Amino acid sequence: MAITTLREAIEAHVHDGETVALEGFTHLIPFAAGHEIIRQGRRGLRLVRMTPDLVYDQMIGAGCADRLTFSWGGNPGVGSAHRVRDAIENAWPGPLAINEHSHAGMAAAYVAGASRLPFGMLRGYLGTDLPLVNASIRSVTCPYTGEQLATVPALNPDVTILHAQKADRAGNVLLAGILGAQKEAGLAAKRLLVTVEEIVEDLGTPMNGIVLPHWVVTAVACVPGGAWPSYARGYYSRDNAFYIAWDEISRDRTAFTAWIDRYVRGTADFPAFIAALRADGARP
Amino acid sequence: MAITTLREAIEAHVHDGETVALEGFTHLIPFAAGHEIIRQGRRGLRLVRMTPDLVYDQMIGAGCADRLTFSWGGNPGVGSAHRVRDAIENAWPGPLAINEHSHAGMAAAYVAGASRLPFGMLRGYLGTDLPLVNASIRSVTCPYTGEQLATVPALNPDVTILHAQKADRAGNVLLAGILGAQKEAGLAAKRLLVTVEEIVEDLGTPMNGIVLPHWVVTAVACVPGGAWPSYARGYYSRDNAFYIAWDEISRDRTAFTAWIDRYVRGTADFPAFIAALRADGARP
Amino acid sequence: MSGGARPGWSPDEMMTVTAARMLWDRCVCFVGIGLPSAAANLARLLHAPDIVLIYESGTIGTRPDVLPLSIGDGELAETASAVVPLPEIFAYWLQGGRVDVGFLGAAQVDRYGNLNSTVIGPYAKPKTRLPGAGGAPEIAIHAKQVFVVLKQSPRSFVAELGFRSSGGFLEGHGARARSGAPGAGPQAIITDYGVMKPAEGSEEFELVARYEHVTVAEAVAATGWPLRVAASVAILAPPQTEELEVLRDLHRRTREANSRPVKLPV
Amino acid sequence: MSGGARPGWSPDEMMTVTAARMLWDRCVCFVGIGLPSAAANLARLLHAPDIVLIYESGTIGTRPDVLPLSIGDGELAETASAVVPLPEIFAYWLQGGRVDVGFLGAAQVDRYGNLNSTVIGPYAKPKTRLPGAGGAPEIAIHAKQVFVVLKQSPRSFVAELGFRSSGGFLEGHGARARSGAPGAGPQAIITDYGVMKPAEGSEEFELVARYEHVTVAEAVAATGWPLRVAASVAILAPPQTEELEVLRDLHRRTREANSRPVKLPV
Repeated sequence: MAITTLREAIEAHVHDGETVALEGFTHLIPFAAGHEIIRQGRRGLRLVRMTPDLVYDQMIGAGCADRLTFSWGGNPGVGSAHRVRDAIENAWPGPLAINEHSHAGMAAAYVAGASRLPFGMLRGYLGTDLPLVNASIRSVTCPYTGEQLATVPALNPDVTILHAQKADRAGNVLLAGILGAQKEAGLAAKRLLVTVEEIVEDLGTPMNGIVLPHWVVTAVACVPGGAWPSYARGYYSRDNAFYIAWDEISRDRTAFTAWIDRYVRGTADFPAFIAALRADGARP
Repeated sequence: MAITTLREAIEAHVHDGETVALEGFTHLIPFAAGHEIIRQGRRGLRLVRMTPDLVYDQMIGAGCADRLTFSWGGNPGVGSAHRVRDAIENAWPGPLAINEHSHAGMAAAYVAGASRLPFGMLRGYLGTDLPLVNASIRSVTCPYTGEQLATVPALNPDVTILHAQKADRAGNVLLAGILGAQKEAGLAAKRLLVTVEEIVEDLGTPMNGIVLPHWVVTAVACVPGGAWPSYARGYYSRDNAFYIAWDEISRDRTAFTAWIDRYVRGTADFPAFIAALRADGARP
Repeated sequence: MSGGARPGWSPDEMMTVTAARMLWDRCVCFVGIGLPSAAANLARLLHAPDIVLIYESGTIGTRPDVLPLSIGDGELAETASAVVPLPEIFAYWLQGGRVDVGFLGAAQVDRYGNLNSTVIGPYAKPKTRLPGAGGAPEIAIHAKQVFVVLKQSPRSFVAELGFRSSGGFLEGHGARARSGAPGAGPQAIITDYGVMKPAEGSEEFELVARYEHVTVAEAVAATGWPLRVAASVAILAPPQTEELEVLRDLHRRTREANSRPVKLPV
Repeated sequence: MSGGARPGWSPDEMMTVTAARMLWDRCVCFVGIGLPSAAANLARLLHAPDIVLIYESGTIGTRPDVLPLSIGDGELAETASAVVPLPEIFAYWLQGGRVDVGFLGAAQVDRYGNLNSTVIGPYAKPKTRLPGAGGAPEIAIHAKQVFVVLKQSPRSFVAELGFRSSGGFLEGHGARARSGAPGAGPQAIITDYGVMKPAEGSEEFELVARYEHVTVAEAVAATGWPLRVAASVAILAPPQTEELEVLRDLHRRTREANSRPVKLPV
């Protein structure tokens, strides 16, 4: 475990062509890390994420990825993830292969990955066409009842990136609130990067609190606000207004690219990104 | 969910011949419930528990069970569970069929039970003789890699009984500390009985705290001290001295039966049990 | 024209109220974002104060004061009786058979209550790529029953789905039961024209109730397959004043919360 | 006669010190109750302050001040960096390949490091029924390496196990690797006579080190199979003053804690 800058963490641990999962189910989405991947111009990533959300809309629109494993790809409560759609429908800015699951299937795949089992199992996908378009959805026969159960191959990303509330100086990470499949995605990965709101002397972990111990964490970077426009419980709320505003920004290729160029590629780091938004009066 | 007395809960929900799991891994072992089952003279129970511990030593020695599913059956840190041994070695007080697993196998079986899957899967039992003596340990072939993985049939007890720190008046139950496979055993069961240290107005559940919501709980009984001689974090410590003393009490059939007759069968309920121990100076 | 366009209330309000009325106190409801979430919370604020709401983000028994925009808004966690990891929600709670009612929306439904929320046009060369199935396939399998909420038109109520994202009665006539799905499947489709229920035997959805201001002929015309009509079609009571007031108040609070600017965090 | 009976220290102390020395700082150690727990905590108090101790009860990174009597004493939870459900410990942490060293005891071991903790005599008609395997079968499979700690005698170091509770090198000669077990298997058996390690190729355990006061002949005599002896047998340093002081202090604190009467809770 190393405490480092986000730039150094991405430089050292995220490489072109790798399988990369930025997880966080609505809560604690590692936006700052996604931006840094765009800034550093990664290409050919095989992105994995249950809900691609705005963070992958941005990364896919910016040309970082050529494959997406997912289970629901929209702007939650608003509508389409326009850049994801444009990539799938029109191969813009490049072709995007998709590996599509249900939430339950993808959760089982992460659990299998964290458990170092080769596959996950569920009573799922019954009556759906997903197995027709995703050959990795298969089945096993129960050795007791003869029932056929659906299987998904384990997900074991090269790198998982999470955002969390706190780390201590040893690199132990504490999460609280809505957890998604973050812990499983983190433990399933070969390398685990975590951005945090703050680094503290003492985590003050409550009994049975959700901790990723330092020895499963590859690097921690302190990036306050790094989950914006999603949220970090105890620090700031979800910026629902930005999610709504993103619908306009992302609908058009030119407007999207201008936004990415100005605010992401045109800034040195996440604090500069926030400062640029503020300077333009783009956000309060 | 009903808040009731322990006597009524056992009368109504635990029947001769049923599959019954009293769970709690060292912590929060439902001793008071075990005693009440002895008092009410249940017979032919198919007991399930990862670590039979003193509670099943007492129930098996008292003749409640004819089958035991388990993965480690001793007096933790002390030695043998003498009554379990005597039942297996000498069929005293009656024959006891055993269904033996490893901890990992049994945990997977409870997880499968809670998930209403017919079986659990693990990379386990490799190189052990357990599958030779337990025909329910089988295997499936991974549809991706061809690897053979061990399987265990799901555990779905008729009744699971747990002890927890608190319930509120609606019957929501809060657990904190070492959790064992309690939650899984509870959710795997057809009926779930919980004894608690106290019933409170407000559980004060911390974020991500371990809660069994009232609508999965069949009945709650308030039995302060009901985990003694195991412990309830925040209420009392494990009575290690009693665990050590039990070695003597349980070693001999006559001494054991005298103890059960005096303190369990000879008392009306758990407070009376504690009062009798105290009256005899048997415990401080 | 929408079946619900009448001065006193919107089609969405009417559908929300109708859906809310179908929920009962203490039922365990697996809630999706949008109209299902509005309906479930409306029921909670009216006749079902102890309804148990589960959102797939891992919040169990949540009681939000405003409607979440996303499935994982902070409000859901703060007011929940338990917040658990997402894999647990799907394994122990949904697949575990703990959910009484699953609420699903979609882009398209067919006569057997199968749903498409994945794609219009060929999967490999989509005309319109939709967000995808999310939690729906397993909600459709495991919830003891499913309610579908969807505005009616020949483009959404189709003879042939482009893609089956989640299963209803599959090909009907017992096909679902034979598939091994534990839940009873879709038991009602709530539209802006009325309510459809599966016919016994064929499991084909038929019109069983309509709103007062809608004719059976209009409902049939708004359906992309030859819609069967029950022998007796009930009339749904219009939204009552209290229902509309509580719903509008909920939406007003939600709009206020969503429009409240969140200060940039640094 | 035990190999370790010498005035300055007990055989248990000697084995504990030897086992502790084999652990390194920051290693992740899956700890069982008894001597392994004493050894792991002794290492933590001496040369491995940042060793990560995992107990199967779900406590990760625990730093108990006194040795737990049970695998789930409260002390373990209070001093842990995380307390997780037991199924998670076995699935994500042990099977997940996170454990460097697993410590196992047993009633019997054979020349390939296979262990019996289940039964003496026939399984169906036991002479002595032992507690059983517990966590050992999967610790033996998944830990990157396993250390076995066991007092040596012809009754415990046997030519044929009555029951194989957990696998070492199985029948030797690569059988373990062929079984698909991910971990490297038992890499040392620490006894009250010395230390055995698996020979290359055959994977049969041979004596590689002995305590100063023990002869090779005594170690061979205390083994129920014809024990092979390495070409060069090292001499283990006796317990040092600091090691014994820290260990005895730990045991003293533990005895005090265990003998402190717990008041009946009501």
